[in-house]
Amino acid sequence: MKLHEYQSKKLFQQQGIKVPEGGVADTPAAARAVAEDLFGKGASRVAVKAQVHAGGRGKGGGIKLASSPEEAELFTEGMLGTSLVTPQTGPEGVQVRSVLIEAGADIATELYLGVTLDRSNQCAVVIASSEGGMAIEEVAAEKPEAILRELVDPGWGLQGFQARRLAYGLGLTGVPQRGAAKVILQLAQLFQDLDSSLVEINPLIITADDEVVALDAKINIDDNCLFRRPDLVELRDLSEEDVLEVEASEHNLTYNALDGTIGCMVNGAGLAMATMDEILLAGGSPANFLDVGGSASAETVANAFRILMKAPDLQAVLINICGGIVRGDRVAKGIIEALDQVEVNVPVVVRLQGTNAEEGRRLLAESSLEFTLAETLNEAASKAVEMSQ
Amino acid sequence: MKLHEYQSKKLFQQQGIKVPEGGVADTPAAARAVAEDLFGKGASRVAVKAQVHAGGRGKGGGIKLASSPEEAELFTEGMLGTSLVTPQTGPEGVQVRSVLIEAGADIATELYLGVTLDRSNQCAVVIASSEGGMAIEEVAAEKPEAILRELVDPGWGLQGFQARRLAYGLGLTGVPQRGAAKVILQLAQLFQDLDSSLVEINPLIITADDEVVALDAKINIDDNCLFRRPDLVELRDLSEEDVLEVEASEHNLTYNALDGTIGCMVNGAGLAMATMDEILLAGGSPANFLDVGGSASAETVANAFRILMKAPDLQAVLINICGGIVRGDRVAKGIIEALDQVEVNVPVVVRLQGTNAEEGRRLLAESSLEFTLAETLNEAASKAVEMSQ
Amino acid sequence: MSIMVDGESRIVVQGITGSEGSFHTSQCIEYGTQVVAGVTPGKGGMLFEEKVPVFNTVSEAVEKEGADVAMIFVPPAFAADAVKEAADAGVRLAVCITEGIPALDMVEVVAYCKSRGTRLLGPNCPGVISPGKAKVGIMPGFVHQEGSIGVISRSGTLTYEAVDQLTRLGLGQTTSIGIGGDPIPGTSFVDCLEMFAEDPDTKGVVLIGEIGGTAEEEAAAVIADDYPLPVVSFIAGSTAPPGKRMGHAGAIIAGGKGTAAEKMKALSEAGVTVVDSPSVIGQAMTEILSG
Amino acid sequence: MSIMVDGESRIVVQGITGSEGSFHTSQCIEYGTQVVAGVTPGKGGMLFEEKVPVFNTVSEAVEKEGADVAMIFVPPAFAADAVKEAADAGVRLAVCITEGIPALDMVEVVAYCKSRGTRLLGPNCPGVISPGKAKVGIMPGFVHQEGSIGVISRSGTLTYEAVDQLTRLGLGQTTSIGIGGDPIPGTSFVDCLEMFAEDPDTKGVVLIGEIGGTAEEEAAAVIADDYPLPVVSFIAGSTAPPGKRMGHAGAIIAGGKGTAAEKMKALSEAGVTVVDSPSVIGQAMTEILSG
Repeated sequence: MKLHEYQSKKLFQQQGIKVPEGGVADTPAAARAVAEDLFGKGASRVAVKAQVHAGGRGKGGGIKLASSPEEAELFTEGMLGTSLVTPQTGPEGVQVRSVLIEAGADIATELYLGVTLDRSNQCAVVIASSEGGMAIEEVAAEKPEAILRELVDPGWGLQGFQARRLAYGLGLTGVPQRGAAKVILQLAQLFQDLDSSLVEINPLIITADDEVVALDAKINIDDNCLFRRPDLVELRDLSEEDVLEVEASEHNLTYNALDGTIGCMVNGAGLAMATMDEILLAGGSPANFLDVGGSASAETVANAFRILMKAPDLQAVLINICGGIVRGDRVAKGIIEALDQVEVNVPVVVRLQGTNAEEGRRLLAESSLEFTLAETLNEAASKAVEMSQ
Repeated sequence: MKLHEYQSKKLFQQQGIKVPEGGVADTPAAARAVAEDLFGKGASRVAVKAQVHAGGRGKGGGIKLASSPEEAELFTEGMLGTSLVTPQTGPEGVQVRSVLIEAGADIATELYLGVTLDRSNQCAVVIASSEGGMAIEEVAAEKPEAILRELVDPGWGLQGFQARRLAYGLGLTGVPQRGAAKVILQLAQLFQDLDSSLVEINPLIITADDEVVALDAKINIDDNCLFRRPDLVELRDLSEEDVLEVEASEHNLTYNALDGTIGCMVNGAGLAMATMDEILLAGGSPANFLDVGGSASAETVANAFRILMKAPDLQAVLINICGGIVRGDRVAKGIIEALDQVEVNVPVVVRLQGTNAEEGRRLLAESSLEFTLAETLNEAASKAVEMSQ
Repeated sequence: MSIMVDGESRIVVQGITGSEGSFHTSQCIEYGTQVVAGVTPGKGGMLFEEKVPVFNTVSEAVEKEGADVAMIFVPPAFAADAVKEAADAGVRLAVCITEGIPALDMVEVVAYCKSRGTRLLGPNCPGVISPGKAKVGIMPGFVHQEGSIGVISRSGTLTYEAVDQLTRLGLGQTTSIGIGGDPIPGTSFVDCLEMFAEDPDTKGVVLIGEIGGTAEEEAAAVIADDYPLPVVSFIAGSTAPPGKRMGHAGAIIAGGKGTAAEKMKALSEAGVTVVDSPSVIGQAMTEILSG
Repeated sequence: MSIMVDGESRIVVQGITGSEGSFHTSQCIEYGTQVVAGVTPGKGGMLFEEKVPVFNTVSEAVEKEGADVAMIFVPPAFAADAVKEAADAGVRLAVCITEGIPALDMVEVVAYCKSRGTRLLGPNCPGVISPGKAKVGIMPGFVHQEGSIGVISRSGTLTYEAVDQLTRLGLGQTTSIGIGGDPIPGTSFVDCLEMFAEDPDTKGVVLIGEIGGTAEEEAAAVIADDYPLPVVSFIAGSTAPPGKRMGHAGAIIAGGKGTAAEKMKALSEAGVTVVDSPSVIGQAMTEILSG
């Protein structure tokens, strides 16, 4: 789950990390009011920043500097309601629904600071770089020696000396060094406290008067922790997410939209990916990734079917279930129930293997509905591709 | 540093541990008012509990059960201002300055629960026993199998399964088991959060309606953490402590009053104890333990001298300084300065060894003051004993 | 021979009275696995299926029934504690089936298990089966057959797929292991490769990877360094778009890293036979072993 | 020979620019100790006494000067972090002189050092000296003399007292170690006894204990188990009342446990020559070695 910049900055502030003064606005007039307040307090210019979940906003025109409240209003008007295309969105872009208006900062130094999971070392890692403002992947590719890393020991957490070591490593001394070391500890704590998968400040700036300020803010939350974090669930902006993905997640299904023609319903993420791969090999194109999960009941499968049918350009459906923790009979019942309720105007290919598969196949065969049954994955993919053409 | 029961219970409550309803009072009228309120809320009797730092109050008459507000007032009157003698105080007892009035509880089961440092295993340990109400040392001596222990891993803290294991081990099931496991985790957290050296609930009771309640509460704070805990320093009740010990600690000196005649001023705790032991072997008796510490300046030593001179029954002073981190010249200056300001009417034996000792001895010899110098510890003790008789 | 579990393994099932726990425990028992105890706090004293004693704590199960392997079906909110309980009680292997455990919980759990000397398999995994000896997990036992192939996979159902093929081609398995689809697994490909290398009965290894992370690249490094057994590999997710989590918490192409193409390249260069369809895994292994 | 430190040891001093740190660093250098670096965050780049380079971090001191032993004079509020920094930077021995570190900080620090394979000596200790080779601590060097006695003590000044006696009687020391007066010391009597047992030059051990805890009883158990060297011991605090902390955070008789009498009994029963006055420690050792 991703948070907006303005949400992330509020969490930063609660942790004691300094951010520019500002406010969020969802109308040009509101943006102007925030800007007037900031200019009144002495700002010489303000930043107008589109609040969308995609990164790389600057390159897409989603960040603009305004020299007056009027200009801030104008920029806001130009952003709100439009589709913002950035290197991280598709060509269709994402809709801008609100902007953050912030006092401009007097930047002396731009740094990068992030905390994420280090999968190889199986712990959190703090990443810092003197190359602030650039995407960290680019820095990693072009100037790897500019990237500093400190592993966070799972038992002990990030230590003071590690924060100091990073701050000195960034070439800082004196007041900025101490300020940066403090922010590093605060950010690592925030990462832990929020059950994050990523917290990032890019750029973290040192101002002309030695203050350390988070000019940008990015927080991703581990979806697996949301069951214990109702406070974070409230920050979820569903309008930023694909409607079908949201609907799927409400039914504990994992769905990702793709642009092909063959709808897939598979149990298990690995098998789902392999099924997509197999469709491609057979000359077709998958319309989606859909994992009915490890403990799918008849109801879950029915819900999965409903979501699947809503995909555009659908020409065939391939159901591939290999029973383990999922039982074939449940799946079969779900399919039959769903086809009772959902109108299906494309051919359905079903492959059922594993636990209780025989019982499931029997149920499908005994039903009055029409399926194409397949034995192997290969055969199932070929049949679906054939039927989709 | 020790906390009073009522202070500890407030901290318990903040952690979510249930304690009996009640209030603290320092006059009989106030006690009656608290009792009236409790009876008004349905209590059938109230406990009047003397608030002193010594344990074993019950045996000394420091805990009484009153059946009416009038009786609570009467009991309070009988306690306030008197000296309470318990198995843990000297024969002179401790003065009662306030009482805690609490609603009586309906006890089904009495347990013991404590968290302290396990020096051998170098971590915190949770101790639980089904023998509530008894001193845990007695249980350890008489019925060691009734004592359950769970070590707290320094990196991970007390785990949920450990709390469950203890609660089941106490013979609990159902609602009381879950309640006790929760209190165990809360108490371990409190121990950690408060930088405690001991937190203890004795007895922890299960009420007739399955509630888990801390009937008593004891918290000791690690003195070494007070520099970072101004909130806890505020809870310190200096009236419970020896005035000279308090004065000494204000000067960063460690002082313990004893009942002998020879005042000791030594640097280093081990040497101070050994000096006391040596005085005993030489036929004398030490008036105190006084460690001037590891970084004593001239000022510190002068302060030490002032405190030393206030002890009753003082017949001689033995100064034993073996220089390491303490420098002999500083000590000598401190002695000379102090003797300029403090009236000394007993003989002073000085032994100075180690770092800058020669310089120190020279300073003492060149001063106009009168000292008996000694070469060895043995000689110093003998001379002091001789002069004190 | 086999690795991780065999006929001597004594299993304690944590969460034995839950819906999934009880179903799969029955299946394991039916397969012939020695399930010696169950644990559900508060249900100590009952008997599962009138024969398996249930305890309140894992310690009791270890002390009284000599359990040395834990199989964990506890829900995500309590799973981290359950795994640590198993490790603290001294089981040598903890198999955590549970899906959806927060990643930071797993960071702690993995380190905790290491500190206690317990091997953790999973979480979010199908478990481990040594065909004909013991099944500690949720895989369908009947597709497996005793033999000489070691199988390691980040996937569940895709593994059953591969095993089914192997069995149909007459290639039985020494042990088949699902290491799980989470970003912080207790046991890695590398761990399993090393165990198979020391198992005299294992003649070849099937490694089924997927997008995300660098576990396959780390496996490739070990294989490149004179690995004694032939390895056939399939990597799922060639069609997966970047930045999207493909079901498994660990299956995500992040910052341009973790693509199927990279992984296949690393494995190929290490001498692995990389196939582009899961349908031909068995066939590829047959060719290698007969060639 | 000696244990813990010798002429090859390369010392980094943390807190080298503070008042105590600079005084005692000078004393150590004067004694002949190889002090190769200092660390004070923010003072990196300066030179201590115009010759010892000061760094901002211990890592730098280890990388650039090959430091393998840290001596720590950092105030209590920052000491735990300083010890962990030393351990993380890879020194093999960290000697923490600082007094007044919270006990729960030390619980964490001791476990941290173990996890990093670093031996911690102290805190609240005088350090360690191998006479004629290296002094890493605050003890007065001149009372020591090279020889064949190992000294271990929870005290500082009382140790100098004992060493002074030994030296005057012609009994030099291989190494003298103050393990410190805190309840959670990094190095125990038992650790030191084991190191001395493996040092071919150590012919006898002086063990100076005090009230509180069970470190002396644990030492007695090791000695009773065929310890190869004669041990003379004095326990301070026979006159200490129960329940009072006698200066050292660890010197307290709690719940009737930790008395001098108990400790002396345990040591005597283990075959240790226990003396009742510190004044006769040297004499007792002389008699044993000559008898």
